[in-house]
Amino acid sequence: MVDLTVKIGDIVFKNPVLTASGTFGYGDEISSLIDVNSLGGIVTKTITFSPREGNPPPRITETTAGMINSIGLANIGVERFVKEKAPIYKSFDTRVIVSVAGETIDDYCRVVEYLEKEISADGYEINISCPNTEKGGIYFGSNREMSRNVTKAVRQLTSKLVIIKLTPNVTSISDIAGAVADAGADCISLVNSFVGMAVDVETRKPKIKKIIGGLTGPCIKPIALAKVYEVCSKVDIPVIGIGGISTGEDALEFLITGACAVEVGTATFFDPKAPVKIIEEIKEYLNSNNIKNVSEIVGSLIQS
Amino acid sequence: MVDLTVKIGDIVFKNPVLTASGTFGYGDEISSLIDVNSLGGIVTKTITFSPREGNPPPRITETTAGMINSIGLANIGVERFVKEKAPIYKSFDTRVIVSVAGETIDDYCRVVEYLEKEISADGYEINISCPNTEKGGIYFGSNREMSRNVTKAVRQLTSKLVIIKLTPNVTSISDIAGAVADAGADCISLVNSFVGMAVDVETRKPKIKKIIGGLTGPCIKPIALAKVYEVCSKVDIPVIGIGGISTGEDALEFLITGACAVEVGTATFFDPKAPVKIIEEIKEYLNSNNIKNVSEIVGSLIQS
Amino acid sequence: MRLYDKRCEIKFITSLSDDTYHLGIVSPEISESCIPGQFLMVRVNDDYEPLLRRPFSIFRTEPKEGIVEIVFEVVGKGTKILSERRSGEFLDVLGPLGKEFKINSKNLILIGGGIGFPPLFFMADFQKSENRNVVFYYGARTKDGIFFEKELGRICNKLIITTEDGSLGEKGLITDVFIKDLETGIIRGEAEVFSCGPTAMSKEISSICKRYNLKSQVSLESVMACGTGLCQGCVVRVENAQKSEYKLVCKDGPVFDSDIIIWED
Amino acid sequence: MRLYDKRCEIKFITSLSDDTYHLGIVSPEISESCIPGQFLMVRVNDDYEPLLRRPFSIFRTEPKEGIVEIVFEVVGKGTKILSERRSGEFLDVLGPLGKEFKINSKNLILIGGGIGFPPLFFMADFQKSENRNVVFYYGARTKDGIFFEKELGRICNKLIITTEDGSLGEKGLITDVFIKDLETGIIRGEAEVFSCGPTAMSKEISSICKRYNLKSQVSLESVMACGTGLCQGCVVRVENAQKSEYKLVCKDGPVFDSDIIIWED
Ligand SMILES: Cc1cc2nc3c(=O)[nH]c(=O)nc-3n(C[C@H](O)[C@H](O)[C@H](O)COP(=O)(O)OP(=O)(O)OC[C@H]3O[C@@H](n4cnc5c(N)ncnc54)[C@H](O)[C@@H]3O)c2cc1C
Ligand SMILES: Cc1cc2nc3c(=O)[nH]c(=O)nc-3n(C[C@H](O)[C@H](O)[C@H](O)COP(=O)(O)OP(=O)(O)OC[C@H]3O[C@@H](n4cnc5c(N)ncnc54)[C@H](O)[C@@H]3O)c2cc1C
Ligand SMILES: Cc1cc2nc3c(=O)[nH]c(=O)nc-3n(C[C@H](O)[C@H](O)[C@H](O)COP(=O)(O)O)c2cc1C
Ligand SMILES: Cc1cc2nc3c(=O)[nH]c(=O)nc-3n(C[C@H](O)[C@H](O)[C@H](O)COP(=O)(O)O)c2cc1C
Ligand code: FES
Ligand code: FES
Repeated sequence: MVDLTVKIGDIVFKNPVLTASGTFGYGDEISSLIDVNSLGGIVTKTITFSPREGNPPPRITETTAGMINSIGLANIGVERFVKEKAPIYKSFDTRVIVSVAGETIDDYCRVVEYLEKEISADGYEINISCPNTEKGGIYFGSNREMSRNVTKAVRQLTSKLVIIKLTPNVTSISDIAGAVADAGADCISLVNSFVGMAVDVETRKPKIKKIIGGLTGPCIKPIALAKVYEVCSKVDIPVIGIGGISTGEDALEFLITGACAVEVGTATFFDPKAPVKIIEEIKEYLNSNNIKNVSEIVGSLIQS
Repeated sequence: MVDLTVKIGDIVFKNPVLTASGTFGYGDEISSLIDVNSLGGIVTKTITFSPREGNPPPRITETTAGMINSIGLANIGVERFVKEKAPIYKSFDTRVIVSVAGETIDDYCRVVEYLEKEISADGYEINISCPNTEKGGIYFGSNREMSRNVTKAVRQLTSKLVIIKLTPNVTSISDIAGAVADAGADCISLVNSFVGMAVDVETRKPKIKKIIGGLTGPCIKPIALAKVYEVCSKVDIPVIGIGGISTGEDALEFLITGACAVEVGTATFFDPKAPVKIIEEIKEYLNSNNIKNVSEIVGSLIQS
Repeated sequence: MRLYDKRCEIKFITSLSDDTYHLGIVSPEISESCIPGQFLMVRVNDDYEPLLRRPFSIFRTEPKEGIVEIVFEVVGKGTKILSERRSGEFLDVLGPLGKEFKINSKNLILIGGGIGFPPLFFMADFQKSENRNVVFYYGARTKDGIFFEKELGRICNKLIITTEDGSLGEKGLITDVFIKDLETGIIRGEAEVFSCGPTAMSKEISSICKRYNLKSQVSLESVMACGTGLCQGCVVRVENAQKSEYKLVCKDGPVFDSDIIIWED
Repeated sequence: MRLYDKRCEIKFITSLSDDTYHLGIVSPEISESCIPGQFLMVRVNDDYEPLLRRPFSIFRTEPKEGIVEIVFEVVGKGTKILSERRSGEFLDVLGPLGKEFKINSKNLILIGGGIGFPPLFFMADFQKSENRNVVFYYGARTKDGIFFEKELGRICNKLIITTEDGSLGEKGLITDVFIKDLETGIIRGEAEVFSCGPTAMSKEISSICKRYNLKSQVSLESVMACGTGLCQGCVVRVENAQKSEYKLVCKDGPVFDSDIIIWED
């Protein structure tokens, strides 16, 4: 039997495969299709203090081996989240990470405080990287000082796992990652989506109402992997890899490069069982390579 | 008859389609396949002062709808370029832009000075964005001051067209573009390749010897287009769009978004006639939409 | 309701016209459980091009043989690839998805425009043994866009075909013919309208129904990434009891009471 | 030499074994002008997956019918897709590319390992009327990896088949059998060696030839993006007259004098 467990901070995940925020709803949407309890964990849709209805449609468009979204952090707000969604998690036998965002540092803190009081999640993923909001999001994650300050503020409110989710749309992601690590983050997850755009040449209109959106899916994998490589080379806290992961082989590329876990996003849309298949494929790889423990391959890249 | 000509600075291009640096050699490699004189122009492989043998292999690997290269600016150096390649251009009835790079500002200047003395190119594309060299390249293009200084230095040496080629691997490409425009560039071309990586999970080695390389091809198109949109919205000098352009429709997306011309790169590898087909397809589009002049569609994006 | 995501065999794929195809897949579970108005998300190949599944309304089922059928038109890359698949091959099919048409009346008016007819065919077929009065308006540009005319004639009390060029049935837009029938009093007031077609048609039908005080439900289209409520991409604005909000076409729809829809553009 | 990039009809595609295929395409221009050692870049479909064309050595030509043939093994995505294409369909084919084998002697030793045999087959076939003495070493893992044995027997003066499991011909590695023959003096000194196969084999053959003072040429493989010298991606290091430099496999090769190759790893 191979050992798939990974530990981040004090939290043990039964395997290194989580679902990515905003691509698995609140966790209960497709429970008749896949057994959430087989997952390493789920990251919820990003929660803000007040409900957000999100951006006007069209919100999504397909691109070559990818898609652009402009959801705009549509979510039910922390109050309804606590009332309607959190109770479901009591029956989950998997790790639940709540994704959190806001427009100001205070906003982020209010959500975390509320959650700390009301529910017992395993940790928070602090989304400072959404490209689809006018304030907060990517504007925090592109700035070293802001990233540091949000991290510090949230850190003071909780002893639970604090994961900071970074944007790849920056000159030096390791610079931001370093600041966030110094400020007390337990872990860094990357990448969020890339700023992208598509035009309908017949109507000459952008295919997304808000003109630009976030590019995700297989097309971004090589860039995401390079970002993970950069951060793993320069920063000492654990990294969760995200970006285009659709197969066990994709996940293994990230683990070998240094990520201790991965999140699966867009793949779940076109293949709802992708997260579960990925776990199986990692297991097969370890078995056929006679590796007992998944942690043995983390960062095992041969750089000759 | 539709009018495909575009003017950048004082130079008239017979149509808005050029070949991208490093993807069309020195311009004579496949002249038995496509008529270079049908092109708007060619941009040569990047020339450095001294010859460079480039990076160790493997230098290329395929990814989903894209490829990673780590050529490392292999080139014959400016002296041999002037002797062996430049004479060919005298028989070309198309615009020839010489791509130039160096490790220091002096390096860039030495190449331009040499070319100014020896040949009469239509202009220079200053490559401050190559991700595959240890010095110069992307390290210049990621820094506002360096970008400004290189531009200023080159500007002083020539009255020919100065195009500055930018890297997308930055937080704010319009910030760099603005600095470069202020420093006297005639035009900005973007994007160069994205830093990317791929791992062979069986050998656990990077698929590129130097670990990271430059991602190009259809997969990067939506990000490149968003960068062009950003720069066109904020900077006043002409922009040449580059990134994943493989069809007339792709080229039109860039033109509508605001680029006054495009460069075709990776597409030429899998479809050597792509640049010529793209010109035909633009022509057809203009015809069927009753547009007389290609410049009418430049920046015609409907942002309602 | 249970959802299934299975690799299903293609039982048959036949072309109905130059660009319209009839596809039957083997899925006993979906075949047994789906109801009119629901749809499937079909992965047209195993590639990343196209990346996303494509939504198709269920057209008919043969529960005894475990077959689910769709009718689709080739409009782009995904439907082109789907049209080239062959019987015996396998497709990933997710379903049944979405909310069904809800019948509250004895008199049903079904209005299908172009490739919007499949869910209404399913509805007519599904309730044919229930002794309701079903009038089916079926419009297309030309007679080459009209399919399953005979079957429809059999299962509906009345079938009114309209074509824009008059090559079959009444000449004109389906909406014009519908209005004319309303004005001449052919349709009785207590009927309920169910429609599916191009957005312009759906919008027009909805406003006609409002004018004539007819209850109506409409099946909407939207670009979809997931079909299951995960992505929040497929929203439509609705206004209900003064409250304006976005609803998911995939989960809260695709069938909506048409008087709550805020038609944009 | 002129280069052609045409959409060519697939004349035939037949499977030679579980994973090896024989493909004939219609291209009178290439068929007429290509020579042994040259290759084609084939776009396996019109998609972006895979993105790049795949290089294949020319295996044979039928200039009278305007046909060019390759033999390929399914090893990944691109070759899998190619193996599923059908006769009558069209492929974008670029060629002829690269430098040929250069014959300077009357005695030729051709050594083909596995799927490296096609360019050597072409060479044997191409010069069969020229009254040279051709010995062909053809090695594979098992007898299922040996193709066109009869034809080879006919066009070569001597055909030595080796399989690792001994299921056909001599048992052992092709390199071991070759060495043995050199040691037992079967091969005369003034012969010239031409080889193509897995890198490990080519390297070994090259060092054997050096040891026995035999001139040898080798056809190399490399990942290729363009095949035409545009991308500078396919380099191999060579050392010639003290000068160490990179050469392009696609343009300066794929055939090289093996004593200038710097074998890496
Ligand atoms: C709930 C639902 C049920 C549907 N039922 C059917 C059906 O029974 N039969 C049928 O033929 N079609 C149906 N459609 C439409 C079908 O999903 C699209 O035609 C298909 O996804 C187009 O895919 P493509 O790759 O061929 O086109 P693309 O290459 O993706 O696009 C080609 C053109 O079609 C437009 N388009 C793409 N997707 C949609 C969409 N979802 N809605 C509207 N326009 C779109 C694009 O804007 C573009 O102009 C349904 C759609 C929905 C949402
Ligand atoms: C000049 C030349 C001539 C060739 N002639 C023939 C021939 O006649 N018949 C034949 O079957 N094959 C030939 N090849 C090899 C053939 O090009 C590859 O097998 C093919 O490109 C693999 O494509 P794929 O998409 O199936 O594999 P991929 O999915 O791209 O890769 C699958 C595996 O094959 C390896 N691989 C991929 N491309 C190459 C390559 N170019 N060289 C070595 N390993 C590779 C990869 O590293 C990977 O492990 C030749 C290659 C060259 C350079
Ligand atoms: C439709 C959609 C909605 C998303 N919403 C969120 C979100 O609410 N919060 C967040 O942190 N990331 C969000 N993301 C980003 C994903 O979590 C992930 O970082 C990104 O999609 C890259 O991974 P992928 O290529 O596997 O999809 C969203 C992505 C998509 C496609
Ligand atoms: C193999 C290869 C070599 C390249 N060499 C250069 C170069 O020498 N100088 C340069 O400015 N850009 C170089 N580029 C970048 C291209 O000019 C272009 O900016 C990039 O490929 C994006 O366009 P594409 O997606 O159409 O290929 C190279 C790209 C490739 C793929
Ligand atoms: S299509 Fe994803 S939520 Fe509706
Ligand atoms: S394959 Fe492009 S230069 Fe050889």
